[in-house]
Amino acid sequence: MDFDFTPEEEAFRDEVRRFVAENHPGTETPDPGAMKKWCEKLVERRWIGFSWPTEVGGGGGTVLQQFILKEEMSAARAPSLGFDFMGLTWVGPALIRWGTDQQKRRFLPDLLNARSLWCTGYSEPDHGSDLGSLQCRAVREGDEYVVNGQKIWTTLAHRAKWIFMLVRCDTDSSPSKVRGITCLLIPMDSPGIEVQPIVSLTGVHSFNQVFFKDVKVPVGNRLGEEGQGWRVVMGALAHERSGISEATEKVRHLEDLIELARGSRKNGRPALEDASVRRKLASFQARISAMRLNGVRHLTRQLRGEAPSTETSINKLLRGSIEIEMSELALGLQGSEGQCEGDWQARSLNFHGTVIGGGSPNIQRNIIAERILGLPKD
Amino acid sequence: MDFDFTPEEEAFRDEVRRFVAENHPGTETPDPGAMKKWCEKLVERRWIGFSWPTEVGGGGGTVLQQFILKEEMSAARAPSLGFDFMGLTWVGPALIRWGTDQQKRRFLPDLLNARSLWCTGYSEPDHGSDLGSLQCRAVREGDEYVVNGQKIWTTLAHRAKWIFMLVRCDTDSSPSKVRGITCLLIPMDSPGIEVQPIVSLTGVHSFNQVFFKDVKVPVGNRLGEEGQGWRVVMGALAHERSGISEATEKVRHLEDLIELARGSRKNGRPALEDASVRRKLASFQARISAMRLNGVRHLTRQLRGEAPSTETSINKLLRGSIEIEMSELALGLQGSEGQCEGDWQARSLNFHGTVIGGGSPNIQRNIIAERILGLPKD
Amino acid sequence: MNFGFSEEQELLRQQVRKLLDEQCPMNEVRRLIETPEGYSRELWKQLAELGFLGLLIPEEYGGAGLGWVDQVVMFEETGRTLFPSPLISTLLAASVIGDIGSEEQRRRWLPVIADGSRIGSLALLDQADVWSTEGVRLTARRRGDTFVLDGEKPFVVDANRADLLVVAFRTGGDDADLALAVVDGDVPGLEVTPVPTLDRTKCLGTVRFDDVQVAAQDVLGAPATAGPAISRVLDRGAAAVCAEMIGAAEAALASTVSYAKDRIQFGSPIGRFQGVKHPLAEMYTDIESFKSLVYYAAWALDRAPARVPLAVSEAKAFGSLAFSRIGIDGVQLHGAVGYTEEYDIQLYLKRSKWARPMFGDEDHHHDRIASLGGY
Amino acid sequence: MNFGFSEEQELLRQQVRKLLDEQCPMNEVRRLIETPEGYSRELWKQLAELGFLGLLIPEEYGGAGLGWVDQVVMFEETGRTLFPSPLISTLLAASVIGDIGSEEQRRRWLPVIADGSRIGSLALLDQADVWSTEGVRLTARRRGDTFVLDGEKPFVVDANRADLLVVAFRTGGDDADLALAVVDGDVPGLEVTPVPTLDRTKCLGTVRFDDVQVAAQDVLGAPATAGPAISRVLDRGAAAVCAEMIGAAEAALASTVSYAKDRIQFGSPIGRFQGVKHPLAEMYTDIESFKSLVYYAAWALDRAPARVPLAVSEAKAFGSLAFSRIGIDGVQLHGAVGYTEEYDIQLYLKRSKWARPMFGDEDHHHDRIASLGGY
Repeated sequence: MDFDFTPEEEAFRDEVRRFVAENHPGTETPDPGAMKKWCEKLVERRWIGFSWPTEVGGGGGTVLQQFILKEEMSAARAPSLGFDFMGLTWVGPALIRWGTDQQKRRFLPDLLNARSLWCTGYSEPDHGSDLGSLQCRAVREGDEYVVNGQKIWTTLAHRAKWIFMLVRCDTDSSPSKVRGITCLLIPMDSPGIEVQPIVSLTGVHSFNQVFFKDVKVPVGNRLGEEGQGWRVVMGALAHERSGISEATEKVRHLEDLIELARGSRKNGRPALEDASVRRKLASFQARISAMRLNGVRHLTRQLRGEAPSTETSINKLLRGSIEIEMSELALGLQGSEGQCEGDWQARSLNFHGTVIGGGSPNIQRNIIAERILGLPKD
Repeated sequence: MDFDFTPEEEAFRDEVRRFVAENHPGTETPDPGAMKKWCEKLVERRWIGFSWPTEVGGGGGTVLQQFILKEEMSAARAPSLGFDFMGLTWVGPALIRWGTDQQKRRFLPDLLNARSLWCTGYSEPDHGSDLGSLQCRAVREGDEYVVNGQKIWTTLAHRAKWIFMLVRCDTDSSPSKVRGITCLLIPMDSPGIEVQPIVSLTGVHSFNQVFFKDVKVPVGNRLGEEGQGWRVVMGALAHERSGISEATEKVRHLEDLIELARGSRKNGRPALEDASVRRKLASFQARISAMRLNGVRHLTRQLRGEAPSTETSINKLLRGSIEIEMSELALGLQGSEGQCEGDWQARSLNFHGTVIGGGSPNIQRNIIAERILGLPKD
Repeated sequence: MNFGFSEEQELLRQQVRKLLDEQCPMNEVRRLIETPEGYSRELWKQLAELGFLGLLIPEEYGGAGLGWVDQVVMFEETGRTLFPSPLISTLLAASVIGDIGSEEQRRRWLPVIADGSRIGSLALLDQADVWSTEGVRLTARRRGDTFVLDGEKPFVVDANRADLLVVAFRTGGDDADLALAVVDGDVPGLEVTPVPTLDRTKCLGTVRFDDVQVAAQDVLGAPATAGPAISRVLDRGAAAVCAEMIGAAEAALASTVSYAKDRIQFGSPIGRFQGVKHPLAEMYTDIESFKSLVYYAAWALDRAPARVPLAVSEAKAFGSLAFSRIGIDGVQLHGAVGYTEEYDIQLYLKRSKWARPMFGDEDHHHDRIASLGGY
Repeated sequence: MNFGFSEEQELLRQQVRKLLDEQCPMNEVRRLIETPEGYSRELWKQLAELGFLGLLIPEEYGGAGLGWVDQVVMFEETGRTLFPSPLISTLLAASVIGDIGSEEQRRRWLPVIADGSRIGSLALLDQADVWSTEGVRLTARRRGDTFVLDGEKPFVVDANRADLLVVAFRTGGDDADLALAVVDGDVPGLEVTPVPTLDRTKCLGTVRFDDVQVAAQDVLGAPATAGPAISRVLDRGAAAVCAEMIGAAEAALASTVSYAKDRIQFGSPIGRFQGVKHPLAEMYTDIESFKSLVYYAAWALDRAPARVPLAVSEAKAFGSLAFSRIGIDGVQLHGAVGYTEEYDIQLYLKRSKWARPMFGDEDHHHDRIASLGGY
């Protein structure tokens, strides 16, 4: 058991801090020009794709360096590490592991140089939480696949250049299997693709429905073999879900919340003198620490080459309740102001997206109860 | 909508108050001698079996008088209205509705004169919450039934003189039906009955297992017809579960809890100055008021001759969470003293019996979800 | 003792429900909140014609002379459909005039409120979220026979559409010097700045007074009556909000139940799973209990004034917590679609966030319950 | 950075588990708590011989010279089986002697603790539930070279079986005048009144001092070192209780999971229903998170003293809430049998009620987190 960092790791932390001090554009969400500059600086350091091997042009950072990088960036409220979140999280790692040399040459440089924008086609209507039963079909015709079907909750599909797409290739009639699932890389300007926006409860357009009608995809755009799609996706997933960045994000929200409390009054007295407010804040702090430490356990497994365990489901559950309670406290502190538009108000609505995304709390509870505790399936 | 009582009802309330002032033995749990005296006074007034019709010797009290009687008794922390809770709650009403003249003559006087002690045989091992699938069998042989089987959670079986017993009479092999269920009245000293104690987590013996081996019961001891047992029991149930006495009991526990808080300190200050303590107490108060008012709705349905609705399940759910949270607050206020033996400590363990008795919270939730909201059965 | 609605009240409920279902279904609500006014003047007129704006106004002033229990029935229905309108504000303004206004003042304002030609609102607190007379700080200067107001009242509901505002201010240092007056919405020096709301079926504005003159004849009530009147109307406001919360919470539950029956996942309607079914049962439990508390408070408003403060606080404390949970759980049980603009459940979530602080949140009312209980 | 136990630590866990499973299974626990002593002296000796009583005691004083992470491993196992013994008390008493005792004092007491011949405990607070030096009020009189104690320490764990007590008292008005001394369990004037406990695997007593004399050589540490030592041992105590809570919570979960798999109702194991499955998943989530916090606190005790107070408070606050819920839900999910003396789950419920206030409950530690965080 050791929660210290090596002197080398601490030195790297200092390097990140210096970098941030010099290059932070002053806001987490800079305008496109400033964001471009920020990304160029990151590209120089190879901090985009930092944990990817140097052979493919990545930064060759260790798991812990990656952890330090993310934690410091988040703590400093720096803009994100590039803007192609889906590409860097899902597509890059999958390409490195499963891609042909040609695919790597074609896609990785854009990813590493912050010139890409990917979306991912997983969820489908009626199968939101049940990936194994997806229906979108690809039929091989000569050197092409012909894709028909529909995806939903596709983040940024209206802006992405490519989609990292799961389809079903098998002709087997029983659909509830992961065996036939295949991964295709499809340009979003392919004929036959239609994108329809889904507007969120705060009026923001980030999700989409994507319709595929006889979309032709060259066989060379298949990532991995036919039927391997599930493994292609899951391998990438495992390595990007320590939950530490979520914990760091919550640390910042807690700081904001404490500031809000500092400026609020409750029952005619400063809100921070109210025992229930203080204890709620402290309870968030303890739970966020638990999230962070659960993430560190996940890292340790990675370092030891062990399979990831349930830390992800655990942290998603912790996070869900923290999000709800923090929002309720924030709006409670705001009182009438909470009825108006504002950051906390938007957050109190928006978290529903993050809580549900990647499996609702009930799905996480089923995973834990069935896979870990061995309870019978429902 | 009217929450007032008539002048006559208020006069009756005064009568109850005067009675209590004159006759209260000074404790809720008097010794047998004092309890006997208390019961004699109640019998004089016909307040045992108060709501039963005068034709059978009951008090002929109205629903609202009964409500007032119970509420005032509870508020004054008077001893219970007689000690044969099961007999008065279940057996008497069932006898009045379904009993033969002979049965009424035989059993009702003892009930009304506080000379009876009944237990009820409903639950069986493996069918705690699922009454319809009970297994205890009665086979007719001439003028007798021969009963074989087992009951569990039988309160006071080790002291009761009679058991109000549900058995299965049908020879139909499919067991999951209420059709074959029949009600028998069986003396506890019948040959073939064996009582085994179940000790509670606080070391108290109140529950039992009761084994029946070839117990012979005259056919004249059947209440209602063969196969009517379910209706015999349910009819009685409906009229005794407004939940108002539970609410009144909780009012008294809340008074105790406020007193406890008044004498406790939290973080070096009087506990009642602690915002979270005060708000928890207030939240109990609001929820207890809701329980009481839900009970009043139940009463109104009774007065209007409507079928009872879900007030019982609702109040059981409310009560469960109130019990848990009150116990947690009480022990929290006690601090180290909460680690020792004491009233609140025992209550914090004992409520598990009342919360589970008559259907666990999950069963109540199923009832509401399926019967009221129309959701599919699991 | 009778916990139930009369036949007349059930009839009233059906009438209001029919009207709203026909004239203001959810797509109309969604359309209206995009308009500058945010509500339908025609429908307002229609409500007036049907007598629904003056339920609580005595018959001699053009109203129906009914009570709070009746009014609660109506609010349950307007809450159910998230009906956008200045109904609560107008009714509360009228209730203050009816409460302490002179005969002349009542004759002047109540009939024009009941017939729908005047919309009213309350501008009581300038100290936000202090839901008592302590929240009134604005102090008037005297200029001859008139009072002059300079200051600001934040978070005034329906400020932008009110023809008349019942304004609270102080004329001295004591609570006896509290005053209430009716101020015209377009009086010189009064400026309303609308504030964008999360729940767009409701409107808020900041009211700024810049040398606004209040004539003596517009001041309500005898001296020293304003303070108690403010306390009373705050309780009435909380009760009104509670009644709308009941309807909204029931609609949120109904919508979620219906989704749980229709949505198939892993081969079953999700409503089969206890993970969905049990939270729905809890919602039902909370709503039914909340109803009990609110109906009792409404009865107390009509018949037992001494019991009002506690009854209202118990209802609002319970309901603020319960409806907040219902909003959140409702959205969550809808899964991903709960997060979309398209489904109605999010509108109920937003309503829950509106209702919680309105006339005091659960902390405020729990604190008040404790104080009233002497602990 | 390495979040995991070493092979040696895993081996230690296996050894302790094997010993307890063989020598002190639950029926033996139930037997022991009915005996006057409440624990097994033979097993205590055996623990000593295997070196388990001196894990934290340096090798030169007869211990194993290990750290808190190792100790936590052992406590997880004693918690799992609700092992009744004065282990935590003895270890904490030794830790104070090791912390500020002189070389001579260490030589005198640590070896006899490690070899099992002396049982120790702490008698720090006379102000119950004030878990800081403020809770120490007992003031000693001076008589020549000795201090004289008159007063009472309530809720002293294992008071009735301790051979030596580490007693806190004051010699003046400042915190610098706080003192700690080792007092013999059978010194004249010291009287222990046992107090019946809810969790009978644990013992409590009131210690009464009636003209008890403390020799100068029994006073621990240089002047002004006692206050900080008290603060440190309170944190260590909380960590020790937390470690036992992990084991107990895991056992409660395991017992409930196993019941849920075996118990058939409505034709299925009840563990199939989400109403049972989901609370079990929440228990698991809480336990795993609690472990993370406790392991970190244990590491901090070994390696990063400045991080101890916050780490311990986060762990104890989280664990007090989580374990309380686990105890209650565990009993409830057992249905009616959870209420019986026969099933073990009730013993874990009682342990949760023991553990919650011990060294500060969730409110205390949340308040402390807030203070440490400057809010």
